[in-house]
Amino acid sequence: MAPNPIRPSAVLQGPVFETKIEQVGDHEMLLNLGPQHPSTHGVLRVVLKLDGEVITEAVPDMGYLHRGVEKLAEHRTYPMNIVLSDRNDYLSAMNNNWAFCLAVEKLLKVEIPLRAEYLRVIVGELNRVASHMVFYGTFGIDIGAFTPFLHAFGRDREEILDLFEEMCGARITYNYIRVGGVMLDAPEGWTHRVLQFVERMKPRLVEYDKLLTKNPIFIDRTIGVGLLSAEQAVDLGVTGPILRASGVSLDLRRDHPYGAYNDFQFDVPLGKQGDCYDRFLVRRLEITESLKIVEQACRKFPDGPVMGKVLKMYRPPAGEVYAQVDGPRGWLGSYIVSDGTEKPYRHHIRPPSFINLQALSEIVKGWKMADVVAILGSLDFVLGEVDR
Amino acid sequence: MSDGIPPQTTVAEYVGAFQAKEKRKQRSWRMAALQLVLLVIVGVVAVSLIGELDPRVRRGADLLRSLLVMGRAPAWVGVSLLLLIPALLLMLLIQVIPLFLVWWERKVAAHMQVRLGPMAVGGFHGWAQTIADAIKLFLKEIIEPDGVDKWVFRLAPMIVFVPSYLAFAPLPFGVGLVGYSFDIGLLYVLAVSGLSTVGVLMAGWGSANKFSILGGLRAAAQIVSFEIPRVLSVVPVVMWAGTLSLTGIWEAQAQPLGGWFPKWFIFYPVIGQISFLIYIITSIAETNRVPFDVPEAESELVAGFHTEYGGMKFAIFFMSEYAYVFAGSLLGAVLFLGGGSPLFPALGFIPSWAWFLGKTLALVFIFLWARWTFPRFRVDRVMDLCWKVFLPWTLINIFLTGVVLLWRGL
Amino acid sequence: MKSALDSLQLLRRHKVVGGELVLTSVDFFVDWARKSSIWPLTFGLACCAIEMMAAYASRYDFDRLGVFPRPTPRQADLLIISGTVVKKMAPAIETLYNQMPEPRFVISMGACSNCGGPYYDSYSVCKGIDKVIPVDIYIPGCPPRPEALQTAVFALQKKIDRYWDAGKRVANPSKPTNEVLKEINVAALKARDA
Amino acid sequence: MYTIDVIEKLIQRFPEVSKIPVPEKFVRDPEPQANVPPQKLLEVCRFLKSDAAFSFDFPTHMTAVDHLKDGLFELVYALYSTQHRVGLILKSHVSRTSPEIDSVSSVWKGMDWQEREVFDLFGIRFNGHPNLKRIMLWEGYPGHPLRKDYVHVTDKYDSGLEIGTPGLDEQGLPVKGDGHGA
Repeated sequence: MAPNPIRPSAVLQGPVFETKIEQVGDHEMLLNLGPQHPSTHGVLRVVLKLDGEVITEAVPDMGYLHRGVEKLAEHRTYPMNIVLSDRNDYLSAMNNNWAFCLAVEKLLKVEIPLRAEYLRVIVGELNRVASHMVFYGTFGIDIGAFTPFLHAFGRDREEILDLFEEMCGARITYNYIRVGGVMLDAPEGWTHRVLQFVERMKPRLVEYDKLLTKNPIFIDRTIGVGLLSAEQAVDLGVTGPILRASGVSLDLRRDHPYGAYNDFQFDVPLGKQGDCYDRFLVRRLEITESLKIVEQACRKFPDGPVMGKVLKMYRPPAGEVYAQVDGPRGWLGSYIVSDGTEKPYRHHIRPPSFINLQALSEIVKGWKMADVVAILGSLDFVLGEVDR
Repeated sequence: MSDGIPPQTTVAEYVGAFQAKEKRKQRSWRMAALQLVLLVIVGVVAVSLIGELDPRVRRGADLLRSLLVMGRAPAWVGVSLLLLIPALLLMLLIQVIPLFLVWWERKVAAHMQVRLGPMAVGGFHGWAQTIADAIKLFLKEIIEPDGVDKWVFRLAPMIVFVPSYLAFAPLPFGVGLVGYSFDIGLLYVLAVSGLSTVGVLMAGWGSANKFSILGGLRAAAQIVSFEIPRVLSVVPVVMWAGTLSLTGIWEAQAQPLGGWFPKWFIFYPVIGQISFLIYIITSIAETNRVPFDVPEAESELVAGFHTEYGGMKFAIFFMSEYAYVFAGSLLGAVLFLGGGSPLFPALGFIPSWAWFLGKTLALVFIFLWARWTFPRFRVDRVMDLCWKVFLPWTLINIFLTGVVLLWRGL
Repeated sequence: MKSALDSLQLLRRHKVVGGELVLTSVDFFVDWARKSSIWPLTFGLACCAIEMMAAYASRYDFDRLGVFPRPTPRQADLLIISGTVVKKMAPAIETLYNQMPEPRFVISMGACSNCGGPYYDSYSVCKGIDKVIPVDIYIPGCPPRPEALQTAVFALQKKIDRYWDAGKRVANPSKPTNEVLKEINVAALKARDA
Repeated sequence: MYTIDVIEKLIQRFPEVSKIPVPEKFVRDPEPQANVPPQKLLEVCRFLKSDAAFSFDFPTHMTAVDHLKDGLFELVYALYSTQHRVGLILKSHVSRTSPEIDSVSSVWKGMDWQEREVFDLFGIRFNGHPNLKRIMLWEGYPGHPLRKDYVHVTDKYDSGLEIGTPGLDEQGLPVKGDGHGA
């Protein structure tokens, strides 16, 4: 059967929806989890080959949010690139800035004051908690429960955004971590408000567990679904909570600490068999760990300057450098080749969501339609980072 | 204003306003509790003032009959009118109830989710929200995709909506307020509410959309298989009451035990609780609501079988869902909560139709409550639950009732 | 938000292009119904989609205005383009727009969908959604705050209420609605001064 | 995370591999890199993964850099070993005229999509790749955008200011007087 791509109206000449799977069996059906679908967290298209309810093949089709950031990076100066990096993984913009600034600081050999390092840790971990809350909410919606989304996303995350807004004026794209330190010092009493927030969150996390983690229907929908073994995960280059859910204990903050992470004690939650429930549980426990880190950082908050000695328009020497940060979705790396001018010659971003998404076509085979949505939700990818 | 700069609010003013708002908030908790108690008292007083509607209805019917006799109209006019008026009143009621239920669901859902729900439309607490929705949906463009199976696509909403009308006929709303009291009222209601499966299948197949086909097939499988435990869970009630007519069942639960304890079927030691629980869960599954909303799963099948329906066709699907919810809980109120009979004889002054409405809204609240707390089952888990859990338990329940009846020597 | 009933005027006269238009109370109720229950499509592209979800969530709660997101384009009458419109996605958005029943509106949210935003010189970004579909309301900001999105809905409600019949929406999508409205304003001003 | 002695051990095993001098003066704790000739790349990668002493079983990432002046594409592979907790960066060079290299997706499945992306944006062909098609842009897209000498074909979605549009000066603004651009 010749696959005919869906042809949009003749008026518009433009890219065409290629059917990604050619041969379809006699009793099988091609289904488009299209670019616009409530559960694809944005514009990812997955072409599913269905045999009744069971999935026999799944081919994701990306590029619907490809903004060519790596080409633009070559025409932006270094400070302008920090602004661009906010918009890649728009759920944890702080970690994006941090990855880029770490690489440039290695190029410029700049010493960052301790207070700035602590601010970076507090802000990075709070952003990780906010990103995991968005995951908690949207994963609940994928499984069918609407209320957790409103509690996690609507109420608790807004308080984190208030703290960020008070500090750097923005809710999602902060542009707060700069090369050499941090944009502004924390307003007075800010760390006290952060500690109050951490206190308020403790009873709420118990409520989270009642809503989803200990909910029998939720457990029945996610345990044993979408198994990803440790060897598969390592071979695919999957990082972050998905790798830890498959049992591989690998966390940049503990194994290769950057910034001020070796001043804090925290443990790394691990999953057992790497199914949807383990991936959910690892992220849920990471919220508590991150809050522990934020609490320790706020208690031992040092004084001092907030910005190292950096020129306004700095020209890093010719050379190349690679630095990575352990973001909420995995290892967020920044590979910069500089040629001595004020614009990077080449800036490649290691996209954790893009690489984690490769696991989808392996995990999904053989599961039902409802499980595809659960597996997609548990991979927790952000399209801005997948398509860059 | 002397130098052109508008007056700035000083910090003291700002802090003062903030503290005033905080104080108002404390008082608002006590105010809300007070208002609630006041509302209940006013409601009870108003309802008891209106009193029983049955004598008034009978007096109106006699007046009508005497008018017709005076006007020397032929006999069939009287008979048809006396049948037509209750039917029209029932139809009007069934139009209004879903409007109220949709608004109530959005408000209950919102307050469960730490937000306010419809507020701005129509002034106080957005009471006119669903009316605006209905008018807007009525005025939308009627779209028929070209690949669609024409007549199947057009008839599907009708076939889903009409049975929900039919189901209300034998359901009593109070003493004497019955559309038409059949002898086999219960069987009729359960049979008619199963008809909507045909409509759902037609909607799924008719709209030529892969998601709708999946939704339609899932709906057919779910409604048909949940029909059996729903009917079986009601059998113990019939065994105790001895009759299938709903008014008969209601009378059987009317006399309180020992003068004060209500003889409602839900208070029967083991049999009542099991059948009530299974009845409620299976009627949630019948109306395709979360946690059994597998046919129109928002996050999987976009909108299930009514993906291609917009405007008025979608409004009909939406209204029929809420009509079934109301019919299911009204039936539940009659079978298990003793219809119009008061909780304690002392509260007898509240009329029976008020009792009816209160109990039904309580059961509807359980439907709403379940929707906004539970995640969704997977298709095959729903089937397992139906065949491996509910069916055996209902059969055990019937066996228990039989044993108790034999022991009581009835 | 004035309550619905006290702004009831039985007869409203509008100076419009080519004479005068008389709106009776039926039009008032039609406008009132259309503007008090706007059902947007659950469709987000990029970072602005997160701010749109925040607008639906508890603190900013769009449900107060009767905005209730629907998953399918058939039941939606508002399309919020929240995020960067990539050329590969443009035909999909055009198909979505064509699937929506007629009284439909489009809000272009954020700098990316207004004019390409921070990606103005990217090879794969469509510079502004009005190159694809006609847009009613533009919201500046990257990403705009949830309050900005709610102000956009208020503006859309004003637009639905006053101009809907007078504006005689042009069916041809290539000429966006705001040009039609500019003509109306110019004509109305000229008529008033004449 | 990146130590020098891993590369020394590798050079003993593969003499063709050479160490890239590290600009110590410029970069703070720079990553040591090994230069591998393209024809030996697949063999070195298989050895690195299978050998117990190295066991680089974790593909961190891979990318390409376009050196227009000396007519070369530079392919960068970053690897990591979960047992020894150590990383390694391999580099190999391919000429711009005939950009061909062996695909390592048979060694690590994680490199599959990243190689497709490099093919899509740079135009470097990977022999032996199971499904070498464009991943980001659509079939029939004119040219490969990430190349330095990419010329952009303006279509109806563009505003004429895109990078690579002929007639734009270095700052990306239309050159005065040639009548092109916004």
